[in-house]
Amino acid sequence: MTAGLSAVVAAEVGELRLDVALDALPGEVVAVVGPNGAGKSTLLRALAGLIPLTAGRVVMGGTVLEDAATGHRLPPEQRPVALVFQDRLLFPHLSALDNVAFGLRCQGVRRAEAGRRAQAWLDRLGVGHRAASRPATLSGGEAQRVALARALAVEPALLLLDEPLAALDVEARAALRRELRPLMAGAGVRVLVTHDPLQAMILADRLVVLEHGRVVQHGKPREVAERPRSPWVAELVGVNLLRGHGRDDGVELADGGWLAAPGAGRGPVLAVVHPRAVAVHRRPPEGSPRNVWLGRSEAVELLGDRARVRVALDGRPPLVAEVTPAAVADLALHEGGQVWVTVKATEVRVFPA
Amino acid sequence: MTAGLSAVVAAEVGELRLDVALDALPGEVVAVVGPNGAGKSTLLRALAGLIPLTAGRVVMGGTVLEDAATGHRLPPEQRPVALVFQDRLLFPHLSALDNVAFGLRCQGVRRAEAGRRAQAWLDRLGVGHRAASRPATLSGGEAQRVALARALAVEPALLLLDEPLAALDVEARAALRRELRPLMAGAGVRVLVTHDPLQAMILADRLVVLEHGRVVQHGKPREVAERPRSPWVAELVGVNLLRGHGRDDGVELADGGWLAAPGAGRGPVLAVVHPRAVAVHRRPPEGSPRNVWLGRSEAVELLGDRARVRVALDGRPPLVAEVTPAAVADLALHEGGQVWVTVKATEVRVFPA
Amino acid sequence: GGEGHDGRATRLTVFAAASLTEAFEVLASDFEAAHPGIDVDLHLAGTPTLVFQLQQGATAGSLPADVVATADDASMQELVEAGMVAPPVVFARNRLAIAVPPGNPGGVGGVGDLGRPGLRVALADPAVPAGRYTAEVLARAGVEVPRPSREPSVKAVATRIELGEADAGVVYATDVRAARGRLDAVHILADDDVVARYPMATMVGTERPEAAEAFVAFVRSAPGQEVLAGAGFLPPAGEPVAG
Amino acid sequence: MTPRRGALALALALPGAALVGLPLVALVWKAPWSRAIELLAAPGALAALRLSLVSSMVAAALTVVLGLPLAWVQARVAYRGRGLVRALITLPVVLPPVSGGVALLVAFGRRGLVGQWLDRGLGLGLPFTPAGVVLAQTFVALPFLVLTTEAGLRALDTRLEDAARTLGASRAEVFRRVTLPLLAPSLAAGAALSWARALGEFGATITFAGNVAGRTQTLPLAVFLALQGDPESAVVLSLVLVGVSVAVLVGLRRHWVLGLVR
Amino acid sequence: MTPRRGALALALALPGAALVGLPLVALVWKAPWSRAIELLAAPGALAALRLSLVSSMVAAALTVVLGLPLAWVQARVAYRGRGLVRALITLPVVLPPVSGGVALLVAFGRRGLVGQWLDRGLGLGLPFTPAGVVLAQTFVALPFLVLTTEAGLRALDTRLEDAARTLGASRAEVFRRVTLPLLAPSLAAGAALSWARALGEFGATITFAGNVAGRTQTLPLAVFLALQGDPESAVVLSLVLVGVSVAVLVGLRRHWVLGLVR
Ligand SMILES: Nc1ncnc2c1ncn2[C@@H]1O[C@H](COP(=O)(O)OP(=O)(O)OP(=O)(O)O)[C@@H](O)[C@H]1O
Ligand SMILES: Nc1ncnc2c1ncn2[C@@H]1O[C@H](COP(=O)(O)OP(=O)(O)OP(=O)(O)O)[C@@H](O)[C@H]1O
Ligand SMILES: [Mg+2]
Ligand SMILES: [Mg+2]
Repeated sequence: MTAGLSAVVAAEVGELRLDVALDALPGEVVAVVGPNGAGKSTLLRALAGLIPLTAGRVVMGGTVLEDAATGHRLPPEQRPVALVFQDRLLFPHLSALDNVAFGLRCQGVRRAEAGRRAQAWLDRLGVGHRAASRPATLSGGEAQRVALARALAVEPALLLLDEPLAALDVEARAALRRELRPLMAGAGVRVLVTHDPLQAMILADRLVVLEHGRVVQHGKPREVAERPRSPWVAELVGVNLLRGHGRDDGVELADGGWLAAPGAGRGPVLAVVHPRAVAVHRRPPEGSPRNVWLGRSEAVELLGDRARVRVALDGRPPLVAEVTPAAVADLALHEGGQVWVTVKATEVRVFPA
Repeated sequence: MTAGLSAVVAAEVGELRLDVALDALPGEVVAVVGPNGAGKSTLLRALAGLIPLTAGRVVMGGTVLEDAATGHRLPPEQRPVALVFQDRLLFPHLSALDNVAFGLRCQGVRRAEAGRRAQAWLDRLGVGHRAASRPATLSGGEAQRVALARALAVEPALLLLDEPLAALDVEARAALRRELRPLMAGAGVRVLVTHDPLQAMILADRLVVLEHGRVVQHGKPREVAERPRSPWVAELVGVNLLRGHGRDDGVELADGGWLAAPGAGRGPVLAVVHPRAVAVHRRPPEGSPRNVWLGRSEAVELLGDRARVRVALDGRPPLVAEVTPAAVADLALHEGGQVWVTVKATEVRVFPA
Repeated sequence: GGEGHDGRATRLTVFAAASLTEAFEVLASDFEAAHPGIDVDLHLAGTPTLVFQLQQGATAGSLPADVVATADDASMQELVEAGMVAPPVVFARNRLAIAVPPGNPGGVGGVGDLGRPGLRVALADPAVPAGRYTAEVLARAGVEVPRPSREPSVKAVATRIELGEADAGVVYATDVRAARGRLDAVHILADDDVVARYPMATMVGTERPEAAEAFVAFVRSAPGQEVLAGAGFLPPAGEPVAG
Repeated sequence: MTPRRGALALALALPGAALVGLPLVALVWKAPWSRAIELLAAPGALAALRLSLVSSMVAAALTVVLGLPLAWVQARVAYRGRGLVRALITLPVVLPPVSGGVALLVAFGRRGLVGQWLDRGLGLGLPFTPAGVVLAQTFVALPFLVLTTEAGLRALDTRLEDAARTLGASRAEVFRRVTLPLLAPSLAAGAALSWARALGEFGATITFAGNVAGRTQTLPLAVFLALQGDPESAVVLSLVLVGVSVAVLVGLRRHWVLGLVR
Repeated sequence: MTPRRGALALALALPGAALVGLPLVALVWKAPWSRAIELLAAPGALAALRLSLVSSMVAAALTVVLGLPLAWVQARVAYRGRGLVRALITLPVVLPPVSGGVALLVAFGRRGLVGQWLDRGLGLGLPFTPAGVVLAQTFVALPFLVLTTEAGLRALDTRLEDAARTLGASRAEVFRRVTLPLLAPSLAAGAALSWARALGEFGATITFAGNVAGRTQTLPLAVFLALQGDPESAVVLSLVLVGVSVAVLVGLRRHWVLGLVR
């Protein structure tokens, strides 16, 4: 058995059937992303030993934490695991400091020493001045930091983070993004659930995409971003995803229509179109773009020096185009109405579905 | 008294002294941003009537909700206000549907009708299938949607949203971002607390930046982004902010050093440098850039097709530079070590502090 | 019951000591049968409770006491001194007995044995009438019981012996009879015997003096005495009532 | 729930269960069941049972009505001397029941502190009436409801009440729709305890309300009288009391707790 | 807290407070204070007070030790018949105290179901011993602790216990460091109630443990006997009981609750 995490997790809660395989080398960060209710938190709870596996096996650092086949099952407190809960779950009867010292005290560290180390963690996370406060008097972000400190303080081999940065302000988020790797240094494995694509892309060595309790895609963040395998992943990485059948020089789209794309191959394929490759026009475009559709400009988002326009197409998923704010004004895209979108055939990436 | 919101709020909780003025026209969305513990949630609680004002006055749609001077104070239930709590605070003993129907029932809507309308809101927020579930069995994002639905269902004139999208997945977040305006349609005022700069920029008509219980900056998002008045705001909008004293052709920086910038004016000024205007070199740059500093490359973040490098400068706040991923590789910026940064004088924006 | 002159039954309220329960329940129904138009309400509680309640004003109003029967003279004397009752009459007497569990496992032969070390003895507390009588018996016999359990009522003494927790105790003869074989009695020498007296009286200011007098008279009449004798009580004069 | 955990829990819970269970088993074992029907058929027994059930239910309802506001004030209003008041509320538990009855007589008796006004002004005599039974039972049972409910209120997250108010719920609606349902477990426990206490109440009742068959004689008083003559029948009557309370607790609890929570 | 709200709350809480308060005031008012010293100086009184304090404290501690696991099982282990067991646990409250004493005798007495083995095998006779007093008091007080604590446990967020376990706390540590402190308000209420019940206990004690002066005569027994002869002295002794319990509740509660929460 090698070091690192090797888990096959099957579990059931309510109507959810979770069935996930997850591997990580020592020192790696795995980001788990997916829609609400996909089972991400449930997966972390199963890894921590809070819900039993119905099948599968979890091995961490050469130790079998749980094996449904043999019935072997380490209780949560004997696993080298810490979990930062989505709801934080700070102990309401303890001060921030005592919350952080809790795990250390359970490990047998003496009161004074545990307090000292807890204070150091609080300082490191920027809430040292709130050490004496009860959780009820902490702000959302302060509580989140204390929860992080509490989990980090036990220096677990497997750290499970359920949206640890959601309530943090941008500054703290950026700081933690920078520091999370050093904070989490060592041979340990970190599993991070997040809804922030940036976090996932920046922090993760591996990305696992869960939907309906199953892995729909996994791999390096860059690979996933380049070859999204589901509309949700495409939305996550901010590209357009079209599904269809390869016909060598184009794709016969599943929702009807044709997408010219040289070298599309044959068989079921996915086509990725970056929003930058989509152009928007008020009049029928001249020249020779081969992919031209008529649609309706639906929504415009300004993102600093770029703007994204969502164009609804008849009976097909909408296409997102990236244009300049100036273009938004020139074309009066705000006002909705008919537009033509064009996609340069050379900028379509096609890969087998 | 005009329509819209006009509030001056002074309140105290723990060590925080909140002192904020906030105005909004009917139909406007005000985003309140600021560091953790700045007092954002406290502000919303005060507006909702959950904590008393020590001074000030809140007027909404021509009605005085509270006036500390006269002692007049409408109780929370008589205010045309709904609050989406940061911790959601769903009623654990009620199903998702009954949670959403709660406010309607309190308004005297009959059971069946309230249930129908609640179901419609749940559907609209994508959790219609979870209507019968108790909050304890909802996922984080599902709970967040129910909390949103609960507040929206009472169709309040003043809607207070404390990080309503934090737990939502990217798809839902984008969908809500698109739909929040129509969802919140009407003459009402919405106050939105968020840590997501994108949300703030996209959704808000006005941005109010709180720090330590006080407004440090307010205005249109674009204005704030262009002229950040505090390091925190600069971090929010992703630019470098330098403080100093204008000397016509440059700024004498508060932390020491000189920043060449033609037309810097005179007196206390703030200088904004976009990361794109910062270049990074492994060797002392040739040519004639007038702003050259020696520093140490600290951290690199890859953001898709861009990369941001943080360069620590001696005794001064670090500068963030935006470079291409290729440059990161070429310059081996990942490895840290000494670098030179240059800032084009013509790309420095200076304005009075 | 039946119809009184105003068309409703006359309700006669009798406060009686709890130890009289069984006898008075029969007496009340016999009396009702003999006097159509009068309903008897029995209030049964410990004698001290009765006295306290009467002192606290249970003499008129929602439930006026018309007749009171106590288990000892001393309590009745308190009421007499307070001017609350008419001169009382004794309507029954009782005799003490040593009760032992069936088969007499403690081998108790008489009062003298109660002082034997190692024997578990339950006695009524001197605060209650039976306790006072018991103390008198023991004093006359010159017996001192080491560490007795001072029970709050003579019935508690009986219960304790029935359950085998105590080897012997002093109770009324009526208690041994009521136990229906679950207790055996050891004869107490006549010299040592003390006779308990049960007085009853009508309340001063009762709104139903005739009915009250009638009830007292009924208890003292032959049929009434027969009922009391059936429960093991001795007649007031000391000799059995003619049948 | 692993089997090991279940076994350990059971082992720990056993001594307590035995302490309560063994005497009951013993009582059932010793009871003269052959005479049970005869005893129950006795005219007084059923009347006493009926009075006991009705009066204890009314008393339990009263403890809720009177005790809930008291608990609320104790849990939510910070005032000087709150600890003292809490201790004083406990007193009817400490007071030997007979003394409790004496205290009630001194207060509400016809010559009592308040009772004389009730009596003269309103013609309202409480002693020796079924109302007096209810009063005595409420008096001894109230502390159980108040203390249990107060503890429940303290454990409640008041932010949920805030949330309800922002949604337009008045104080009364908040109480009814949020506080009460969340309080249900504690309130149910408190009400069950106070009902049981009222049902079993003896000393204060006999002292304050008297022991008149068909009028103020509750089942515990009947047990007391039975004990005077025939201890065996007392055991049977006690078991009747036990059986009734089990039936009511098992039956009601389900309905009532669900009713509150709905 | 607006003044209006305070006034309303007070108004609602008043009837309950009056029900408990008036009898106590009346008792204090009627008490023959001039004879108080004489009564307290009586040889039995102080011994009875001492025994009452010690036995009720031991009994309260026992209810916690025996009742906590029972409450935990009831709150956390789902098994068939749990509702029935809950109802059965309530029974010592319903059982008239004297019947409770009889039940204890039948179970733990010299010829009792279990008692005969204790007696013969271990020479352990419980009746007529201070241990018997404690047993009787524990028996009647246990339900108050169990039901109150069970309700507290049900209201507790078990996810906090999960969180503690992921931080390496064993079950025992979770219980001590998380469950117990969060349970403190309910546990304190339950313990206070059961202590008070034990302190005031009369019927079961006198029936099971007897009334041996200096050995098993607790203050309530002294009160009862005093009441037989001299109701006035009974009032004074009752007030002593009341005063002691107030002092202990006010004094202990602070220390103890804080001790648990710390
Ligand atoms: N105890 C439970 N009983 C019933 N259903 C449950 C329970 N716990 C979770 N679920 C359901 O299982 C699904 C997965 O929940 P989970 O919390 O793992 O989602 P998630 O991926 O973390 O979502 P989110 O991004 O919203 O936090 C949800 O639909 C949820 O409602
Ligand atoms: N009841 C209280 N007692 C003491 N201090 C409090 C209390 N409530 C809030 N505070 C403090 O007031 C400050 C402001 O809290 P608030 O919740 O308003 O912050 P916030 O701006 O919403 O922060 P975040 O972004 O982290 O949610 C914090 O430092 C918090 O610890
Ligand atoms: Mg989740
Ligand atoms: Mg906040």
